[in-house]
Amino acid sequence: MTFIASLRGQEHVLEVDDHDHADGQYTVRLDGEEHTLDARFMPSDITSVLIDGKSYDVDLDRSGHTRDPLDSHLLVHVRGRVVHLEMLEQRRKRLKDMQETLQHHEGPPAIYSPMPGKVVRVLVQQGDRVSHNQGLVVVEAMKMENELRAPKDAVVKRVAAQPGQTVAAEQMLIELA
Amino acid sequence: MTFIASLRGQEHVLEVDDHDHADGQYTVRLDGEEHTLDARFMPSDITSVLIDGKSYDVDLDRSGHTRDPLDSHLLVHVRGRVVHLEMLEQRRKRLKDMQETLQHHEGPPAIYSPMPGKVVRVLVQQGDRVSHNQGLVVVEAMKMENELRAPKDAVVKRVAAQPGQTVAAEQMLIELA
Amino acid sequence: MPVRPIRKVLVANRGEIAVRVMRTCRDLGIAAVAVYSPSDRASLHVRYATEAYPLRGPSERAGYLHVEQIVAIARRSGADALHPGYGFLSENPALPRACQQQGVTFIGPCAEVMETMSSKTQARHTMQQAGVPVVPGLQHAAGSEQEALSCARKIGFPVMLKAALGGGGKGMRKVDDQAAFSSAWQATRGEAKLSFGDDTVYVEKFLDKPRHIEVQVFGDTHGRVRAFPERECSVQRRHQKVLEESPSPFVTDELRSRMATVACQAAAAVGYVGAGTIEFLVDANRNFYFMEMNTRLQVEHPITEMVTGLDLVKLQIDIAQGARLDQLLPAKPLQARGWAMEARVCAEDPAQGFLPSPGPIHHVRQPGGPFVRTDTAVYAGWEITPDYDPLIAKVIAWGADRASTLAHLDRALAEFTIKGCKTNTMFLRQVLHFQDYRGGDYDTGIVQRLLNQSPVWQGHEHRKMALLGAAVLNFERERQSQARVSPTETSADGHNAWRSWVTAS
Amino acid sequence: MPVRPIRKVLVANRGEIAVRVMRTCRDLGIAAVAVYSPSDRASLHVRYATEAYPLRGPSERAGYLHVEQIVAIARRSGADALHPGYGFLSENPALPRACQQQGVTFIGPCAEVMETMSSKTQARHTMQQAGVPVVPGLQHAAGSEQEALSCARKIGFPVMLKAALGGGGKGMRKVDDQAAFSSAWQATRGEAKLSFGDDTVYVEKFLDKPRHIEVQVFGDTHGRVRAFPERECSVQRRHQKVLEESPSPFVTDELRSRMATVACQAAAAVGYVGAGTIEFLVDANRNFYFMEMNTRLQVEHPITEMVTGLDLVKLQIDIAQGARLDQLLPAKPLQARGWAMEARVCAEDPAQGFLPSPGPIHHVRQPGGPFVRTDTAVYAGWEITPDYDPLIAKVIAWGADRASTLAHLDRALAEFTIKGCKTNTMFLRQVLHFQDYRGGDYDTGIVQRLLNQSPVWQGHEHRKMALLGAAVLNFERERQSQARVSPTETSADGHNAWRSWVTAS
Repeated sequence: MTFIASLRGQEHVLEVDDHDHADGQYTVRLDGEEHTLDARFMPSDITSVLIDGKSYDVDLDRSGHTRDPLDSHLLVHVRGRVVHLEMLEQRRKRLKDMQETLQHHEGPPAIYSPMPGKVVRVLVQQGDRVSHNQGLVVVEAMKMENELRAPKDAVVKRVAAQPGQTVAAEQMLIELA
Repeated sequence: MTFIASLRGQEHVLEVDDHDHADGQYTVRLDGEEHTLDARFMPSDITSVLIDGKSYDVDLDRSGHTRDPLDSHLLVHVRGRVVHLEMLEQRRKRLKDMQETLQHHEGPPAIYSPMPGKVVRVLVQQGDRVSHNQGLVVVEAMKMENELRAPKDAVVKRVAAQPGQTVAAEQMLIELA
Repeated sequence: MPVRPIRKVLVANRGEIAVRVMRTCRDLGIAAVAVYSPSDRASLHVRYATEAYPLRGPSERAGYLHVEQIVAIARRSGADALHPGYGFLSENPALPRACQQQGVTFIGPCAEVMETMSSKTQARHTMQQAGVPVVPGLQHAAGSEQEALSCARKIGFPVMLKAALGGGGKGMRKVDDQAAFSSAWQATRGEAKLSFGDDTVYVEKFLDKPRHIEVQVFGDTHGRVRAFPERECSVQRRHQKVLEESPSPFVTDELRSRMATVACQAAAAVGYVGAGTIEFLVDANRNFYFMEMNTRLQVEHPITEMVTGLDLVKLQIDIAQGARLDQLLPAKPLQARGWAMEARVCAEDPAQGFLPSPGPIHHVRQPGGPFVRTDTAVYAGWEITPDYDPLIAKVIAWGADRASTLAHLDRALAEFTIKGCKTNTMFLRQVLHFQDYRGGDYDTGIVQRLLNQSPVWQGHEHRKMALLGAAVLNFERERQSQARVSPTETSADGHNAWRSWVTAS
Repeated sequence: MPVRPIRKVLVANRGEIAVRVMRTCRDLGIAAVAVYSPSDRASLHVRYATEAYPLRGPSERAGYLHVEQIVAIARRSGADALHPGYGFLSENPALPRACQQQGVTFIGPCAEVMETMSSKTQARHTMQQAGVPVVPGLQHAAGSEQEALSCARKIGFPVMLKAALGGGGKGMRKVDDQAAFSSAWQATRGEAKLSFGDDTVYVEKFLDKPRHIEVQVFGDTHGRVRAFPERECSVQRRHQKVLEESPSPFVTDELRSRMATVACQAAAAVGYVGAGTIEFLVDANRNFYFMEMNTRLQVEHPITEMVTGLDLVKLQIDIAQGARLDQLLPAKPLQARGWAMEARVCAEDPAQGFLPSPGPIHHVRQPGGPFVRTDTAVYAGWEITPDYDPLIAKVIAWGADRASTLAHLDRALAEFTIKGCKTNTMFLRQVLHFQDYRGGDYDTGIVQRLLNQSPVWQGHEHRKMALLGAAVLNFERERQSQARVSPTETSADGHNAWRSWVTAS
């Protein structure tokens, strides 16, 4: 099985051999270079990996839109360091690239709540012209207010949030045009 | 749903009301006396119960032959105490009683390994006459030797274990007659 | 004053601090009563208590701020006493007042003292009268934005806007110039209202990168006051403490003794009873100014417990029952034995600007081994909701000296595994490894310096391992999803399917 | 002797003690090398190490007992030093000997001293020569059952049969009369062979209900020896320690000072280097006899760490690098600060005669809060196999006095949740609540007295709650099984199906 990864803007190809892994032994080619791993899978996406005698706990967090099967963002914790990367199985990656090509190069921008919380203030109205970085809506979670700002100069197409409203992570709050 | 429980030789009837429990509220009649419980189920068979304002963590361990759907032995931990009890849903209980009636009043006695381990010594041979409490076989687990003894005077019908053999919990080791 | 023995305590709080207080109750054979809002039904403080009663209110948080309701539960459950923890109602004088009216012993100071001290403006005034040095600023609460602004202009920008009833770093904002004043004024009032139920705000001179050092004090009902070894709390982000240590590497014996004297003087001036903390700002020349007094247990009290061997919650309970400090504490001045540090583990994502990160917790491995303590209410199967403070655990370490304490804390943080939310653990370890922290010479600007210097937590090492490890895990994930369910289903219930496979393997 | 600085340590052990040693390695910035048998691949010591190498052998346990293989791995991995932990090869002189030959620093005494002390018979002889009092018995290993029996007759029954290379309570048996001698002789030899790879057994006078009190000593390479505050280890079941405390409530200052002197005398007599423990039997008149010396770290070393603030593993490593005790320790005699207790949590079922209880661990909640420490290698997702010792965790508590220490330990044990195997936690709490233990006046007969007195852990209280709680849980279980799968399937994969429901709810 082949995976395409992107790390700090660079693309990497990872090929995992397909034969039986009952003994925990995996052969992985990273950009052509072969590695032999002894891997054991722990609860909660932690993998214990031995490679050339070195022991690593590789701890994966999905960091993006977890409901999207084509979201490939991963936070990987290894020995006190966090590595951000994207990784998708080859065919999924191709599917994703196709979808992105088919879509408009830039979809209608919108403001999503980055976490579950409560809308405290809505700072704009439908039809307002807003400028890059202008505060649009304030969402509160865990007693911290978080101001969400405009990603670019735009017009407010629709306000989908009301003060006091409880919102889920990734819920759309304001549509821009 | 009705459950039949046995605790220290005494039988108890527990009726749990069947309506919706989405709010965590349960009405349970214990031998006719009604109780209202607020229950939340935690991982691993721990239940947080509030009853008349008192808070209890009720922590269940199945203690018997866990693969037998009619085994009803439970170890219940509550506030630093352990209660041994048996409990089965009414129809299962009836099924179990029927099975027991159908079976011989006492089946052929046999010696089972009480835990996974290794047979260290077999102290008897086929055909031996053994007396009540006589050591038959020694199983070792976690570096402790455990001698298994005859439950009554009997004759060794079959030896199913050999020294050095690894055995599973509840595996038959010696058949008596 | 006649004092009833305490046999049952209502803990008017939640989370780690409620559990912390109940632990001492258990040690002392005292029954503990929990109160809880709807989403806290399965929280550890409810399970840990001997009794638990639901709170009602218009919002998830409101119940914990409802004085009458809580005191009524105390009465109804037969609690002799009430412990407020920190945050919520802990510094609201209405609570001790209601307790007194209902005959429930309040574990803390009386309403009058709390009133004086919990209003930052009144506290400043009282302290000045008692000869305690204070930071220049407005003597009273700002009646209007207009008045506040004019004061700010007088003492000169930058200034601090602070909620009069604030504390714990909440409800504070630095304002750099007049242009930024109006929006800061509104935001501070908003947060003040949200966090403390009161939007009174005052103005104070902003000291550039001071040290934030505090002194724990205890007063008894017999007029004695004692000071404890200081806590260094300068590691802050957005005015929130991140990492504390005791003693402070900056404090000399001479300064320590001066601060202890002034702290006792401050507490004695108001006839303080119970546990309190005098927070000082200390400048580079070792001048120190009274900033505020917290009239309750601090989040960071465990480091004092580690260096003194005393249980501060037990001391609170003893004093509430009328015990004398000279019977509870040794006669000679309390000295730190060794060193202690506390790291505040929060459900937030340092990689996204410390965005709150609530979520269902599905795996926990708590640190252990020598010289490590963990205070938390998190457990596998519990869910962190967005309704409350992001603080989910405190990891505390002790050592014979500062360097070994730092090593112990770093080791403990490395061991701590919480899956289901993002945490700031990596960031905390980065602070521990930051040269300014290791050297011990730092002020409240340290976190900003760290954040400016390097995109911390972003790893450069171990990239290869991250790629290889992610590849084999993704491989197994794909194989499982192909074997069992269609891709769409996998991604829908995704995580759980994957987990049960791992468990079953 | 030229000593290399230690930068990498191979830990020739597994379980909690391997993790314990690696924790100090981390603190000191020393790399840790793990070795593991097949079923230990996912064990915490492998995950905690910086490097890990598999052991080969005819049985699961054999690898950990294979001197050449382990020392070869040390060499190959570039480890400067080897730490043996306790158990396994820790008292086998072949290990330090092989280390010396291969140029690996052994963290412990030299082979000759270990040889003397690990043979009980030789140790007795050496101690007698050094003027240290010993228990009456056979001066040498029994050559035959015949000889052993004749010695037993001479000193009079009851006697103890002990494995010459035994320790940690393993390989010991009391024999009450001649009739029981033969089977006891065989059983002891069998266990000795199994546990220590040598079936040499000797005979000793059985002291009726003595106290078992031990003194930790350290010797350095410069001829100094120091004694630490004593540990009381009389709470034993089947000669296995269950619960230890420091100091001992039975030991007076006068006795303490005498024991410390004799312990130093014993260690000095063999030129002891590193950490060792002199175990004494103490009778009701406070006479004490040398029983054995353990030439390695004890399981219960954390209680000494709690009352002294010293990291004993760090001391071991320092001494192995040639450090001087007078630089590592304060000049004045080491005194216990406060009190400490340790409880040994084992995977065994007290309700079934302490039957071993291996199993897959699916939920863990570790104790926390003030004055509590946990040493364990258990985590949710790991499986306890039947191949090793049942000790899975140590819970340690500190307190200013004995009563508060006891309360802290009781609280910590009550908090400790491990699901997937049975544990003796409830039994440990029963000991803490047993009047003889609370009073502090107890001997090695305490556990039997407790077991005789009441069918402990069997609860009479809370029966109603057990019934009601079990009923609602069984109700949900039935409902789920009806909704999802046929009854037969439920019972087949039973537990997992139920668990995923709970997790998903």
